[in-house]
Amino acid sequence: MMYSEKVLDHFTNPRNVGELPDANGVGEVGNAKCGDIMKMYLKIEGGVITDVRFKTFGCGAAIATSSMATEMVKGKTVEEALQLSNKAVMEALDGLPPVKVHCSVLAEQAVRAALSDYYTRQGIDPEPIVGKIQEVDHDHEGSCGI
Amino acid sequence: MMYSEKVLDHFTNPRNVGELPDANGVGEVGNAKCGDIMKMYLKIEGGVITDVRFKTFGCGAAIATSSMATEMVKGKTVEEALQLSNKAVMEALDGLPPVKVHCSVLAEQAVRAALSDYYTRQGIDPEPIVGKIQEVDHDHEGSCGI
Amino acid sequence: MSKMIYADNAATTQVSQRVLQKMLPWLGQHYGNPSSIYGIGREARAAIEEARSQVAQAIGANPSEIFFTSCGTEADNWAIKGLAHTLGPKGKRHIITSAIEHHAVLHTCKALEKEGFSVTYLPVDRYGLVSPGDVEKAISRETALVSVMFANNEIGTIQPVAEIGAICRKAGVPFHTDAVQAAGHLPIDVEAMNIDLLSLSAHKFHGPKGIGVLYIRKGVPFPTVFMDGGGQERGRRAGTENVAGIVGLGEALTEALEDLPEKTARVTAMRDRLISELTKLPKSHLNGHPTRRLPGSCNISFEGVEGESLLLLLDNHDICASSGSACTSGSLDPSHVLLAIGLPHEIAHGSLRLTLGDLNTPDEVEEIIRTVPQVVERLRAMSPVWEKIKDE
Amino acid sequence: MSKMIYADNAATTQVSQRVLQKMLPWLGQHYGNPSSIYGIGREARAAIEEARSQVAQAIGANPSEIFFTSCGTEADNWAIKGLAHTLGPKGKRHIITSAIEHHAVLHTCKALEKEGFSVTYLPVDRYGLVSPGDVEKAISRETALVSVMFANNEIGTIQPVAEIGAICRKAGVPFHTDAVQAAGHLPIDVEAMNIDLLSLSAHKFHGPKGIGVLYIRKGVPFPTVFMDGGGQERGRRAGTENVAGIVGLGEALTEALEDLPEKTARVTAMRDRLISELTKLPKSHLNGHPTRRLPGSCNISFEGVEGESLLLLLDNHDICASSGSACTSGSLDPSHVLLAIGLPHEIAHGSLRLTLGDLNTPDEVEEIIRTVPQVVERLRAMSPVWEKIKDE
Ligand SMILES: Cc1ncc(COP(=O)(O)O)c(C=O)c1O
Ligand SMILES: Cc1ncc(COP(=O)(O)O)c(C=O)c1O
Repeated sequence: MMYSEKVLDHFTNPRNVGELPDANGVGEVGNAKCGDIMKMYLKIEGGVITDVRFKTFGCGAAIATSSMATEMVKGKTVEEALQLSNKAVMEALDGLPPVKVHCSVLAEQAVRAALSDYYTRQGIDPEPIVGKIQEVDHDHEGSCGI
Repeated sequence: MMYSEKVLDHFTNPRNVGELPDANGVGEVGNAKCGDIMKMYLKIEGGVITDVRFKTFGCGAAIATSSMATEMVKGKTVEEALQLSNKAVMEALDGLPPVKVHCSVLAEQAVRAALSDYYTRQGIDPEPIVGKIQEVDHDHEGSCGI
Repeated sequence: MSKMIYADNAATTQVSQRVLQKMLPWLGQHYGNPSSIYGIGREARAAIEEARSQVAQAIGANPSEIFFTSCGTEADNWAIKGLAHTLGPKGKRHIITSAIEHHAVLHTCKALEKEGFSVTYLPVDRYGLVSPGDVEKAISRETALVSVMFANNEIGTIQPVAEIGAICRKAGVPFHTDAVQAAGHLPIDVEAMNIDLLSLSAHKFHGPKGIGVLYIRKGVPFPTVFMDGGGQERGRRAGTENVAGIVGLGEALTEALEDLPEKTARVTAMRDRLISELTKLPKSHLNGHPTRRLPGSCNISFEGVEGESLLLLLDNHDICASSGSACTSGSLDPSHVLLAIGLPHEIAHGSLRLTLGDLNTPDEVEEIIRTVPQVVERLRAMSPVWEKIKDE
Repeated sequence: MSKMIYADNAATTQVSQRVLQKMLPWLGQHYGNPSSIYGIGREARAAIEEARSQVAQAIGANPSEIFFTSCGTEADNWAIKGLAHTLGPKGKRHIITSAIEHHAVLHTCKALEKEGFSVTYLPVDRYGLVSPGDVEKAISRETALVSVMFANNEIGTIQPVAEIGAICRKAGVPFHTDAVQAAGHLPIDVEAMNIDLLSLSAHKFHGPKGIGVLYIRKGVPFPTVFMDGGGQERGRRAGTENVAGIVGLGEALTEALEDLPEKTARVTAMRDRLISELTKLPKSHLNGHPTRRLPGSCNISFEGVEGESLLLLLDNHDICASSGSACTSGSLDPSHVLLAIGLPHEIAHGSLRLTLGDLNTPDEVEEIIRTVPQVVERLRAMSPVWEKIKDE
């Protein structure tokens, strides 16, 4: 199992790490049992993501994909951010080992969860726009497969 | 599988190798299929083995045990020669690898076969004295176990 | 690389200079096949027999009871599959092992389950100890063998091997122990401990990778041949012998046992300092038994952080360590050992294994003690899990 | 030892300087476990993957189809037992092989017979050739695999592998070939030759002892795991990798194939001179095929002498050779290969195998040509068998 230089860089120097007190979209996905939880904070002004932060409990790939995802949505419109795919995150990181692909899925889901929260706060039902998000589950008993 | 120095010496410089035109006891044992044939020539005068020669087709141990057996019976009385055991040959050679023990049996048998021939030539039935000898068999189909 | 701190001696160790020097001729001019009759063949055969004697002496066995294999894994496979196949046809289709064995044992048992054998996986207590009483209770008339490891690779816990051996002996059941982590680090006496079969592997005690041993006590039912072929190892294990590896194994085991008490004292002191300092961090816990553990073995869980990221940051500080997080292995479940001693998944994911050896220095230990807290704090600062539990 | 003439390259070969140099770092500072996440672990992983690519390229395979094993014997065991166990439960309980395989194949087949598999041992002609037509006829709906060696270790005969491969492909039966004697000495292309599984071993081509490869074509039924345990070799072959050995194997195979046509021409010329001179002795016969044979392989029977004593006398002249006499191996029956090509026992006992390599020189060959007749004559002079047959 080998990480690309990009993954190691984003792991070692994660961008946009921390919390955002004035965030208006916050999402958390993953599962501590599985060893990965990502929490994403978005500040959205006029339909544009003006600031973003994340906190992640997880492996190197989990941290790197979170970091990369924040970079990829910052400054983007909400609609653009909704297009963010795990594949795009992976490509931006020059790939991930096969066993780590689920981390990129988690990063995509974290962004969608935060956007979902944003819509909810706006009084808009997020599901038709964002789709169903698998919420974070700190005590779930199911499997860790994503 | 490792040979002792003594075995290697008797193999490399076999004593009493050859034929004995005036032998009065000649025996051949073994089996070409099994890879070992020993032929022993004894010259017996006044009940004493005054000269001895051998010819052997066989492995290093077969040649060394033949050579050692000739040394051990030379100058001995017929009765003493009859006491020669494969164990004594083996000990005189500082031992043999387990898979080669049969060669020492063959050497013992070769001496007995020659003595048997000697008795026969004297008009004496050898069997009560020498016991039964497994004669050489160039085409036998049986197993090679001794 | 000079300042690298290697604290993963349970994963593998560096080949010692003395061992390497002894191996080199067998990778050079002395290349004969040990089955060959001529000089360089006989030499190689003699070198193998010398190594066999070294191993025999190290564990109190007879040279004729020592069989070289390609690794610890092969020794485990041979012992367990071999005995199962020898005794299975006689109605003995039950195997007893523990829940915290190495995969070389566990996956071998799983493979035998597919063949119809039944396997009892004995539980362990929170320190990772198997109860000899449990072994006794599990033995039935169908039991073909008991296999309990000597010491655990992840948490370092040393099993009551002699007690288990005595129980098996009384019951007439062959007792195998995977001593891959113990050999070269703990005294082993197959007689006193009633061990019938024992696996070990050179690379865990400054020998080369890719060479191991299975000890098989004379008189126990002989495991069916695992590696069929030529007549090497007295017809029991085929394949041209890895002469250099065998020579290296013998020398490494001999060297490891020289001054063992002194080395053990030194390594244990370093380990204990590591444990006492690192468990001062909030919400950190030692895994394994506090005293009945391998001299160099330290395994600590830090709540709120995940193991792989811990290792990667330590690697950035040139510290080599390991973890019970399954992330490293690609599976998503954490170590079966940590789960078996009762750790919840989320805590098991945050475990750090530091295993010291006789080449480590107190300075290195201090450096680890300075670095680990920094790294843990850094990860906790970005952990949404820590955020929730830190004040609990 | 400087004047020693090594003419037993089929038994094993000397590790080349280039190979040894490439191995040494992995026995030194670069000792990381390839499964470890940190620097020296990743380095070791990368070195293994480089070697895997070297092997793949050498035989026209994909790196993902290459699995490292501990020797040729393990590769043979895994291929044959593994496929039998994968396909046996599906009703395929028949194996086809030849009468002249190495024991690593034959004894593996015998072990499977005990498990209830049926095995066809195809006969060979007087040159040691398997007939592709015989393979075709032997294949039935129950056939799990065909295993026919690429080239024979005793008599050097090269089998019609591509023809047999084509027949197996057409019949949909996996085709395994033991290429332990061929790899590094003959061009191999698993695509063109329709080979599905292939075994090789480093020590036959100037690599180290104790490391081999099993090639397994993508898409053929995967042999069940032989070595159960950790996740090494993508979960297919457990055990901490013999990194130095693997690196050595990769480099040795690459080196062996460099300038292969030139080396082959040189070695073949020496072999042919050896054959033509030594068969001038009365009552001597070449064993194996006159031309379809391994470049360095010469096997001659001398009537009236026994092989082991021939070898010992040659050893006294510092010539290393081998024989088909079973005396060396401790069994009393001569080589199954020599019997299979129709030699009577007594002649089979008197065979001499001289196998040349690219390190041999024409001068050495001349020395052999001078020495062998002396030695044969000396033994014949004391042979009661020769006494009888010399004038026939
Ligand atoms: C044809 C053949 N197959 C298999 C083997 C076994 O290889 P290894 O000794 O590496 O196990 C050999 C040589 O010993 C061989 O010549
Ligand atoms: C307890 C235990 N058993 C078995 C093994 C397997 O040994 P090897 O890697 O030599 O096959 C290991 C280490 O990898 C181990 O720690």
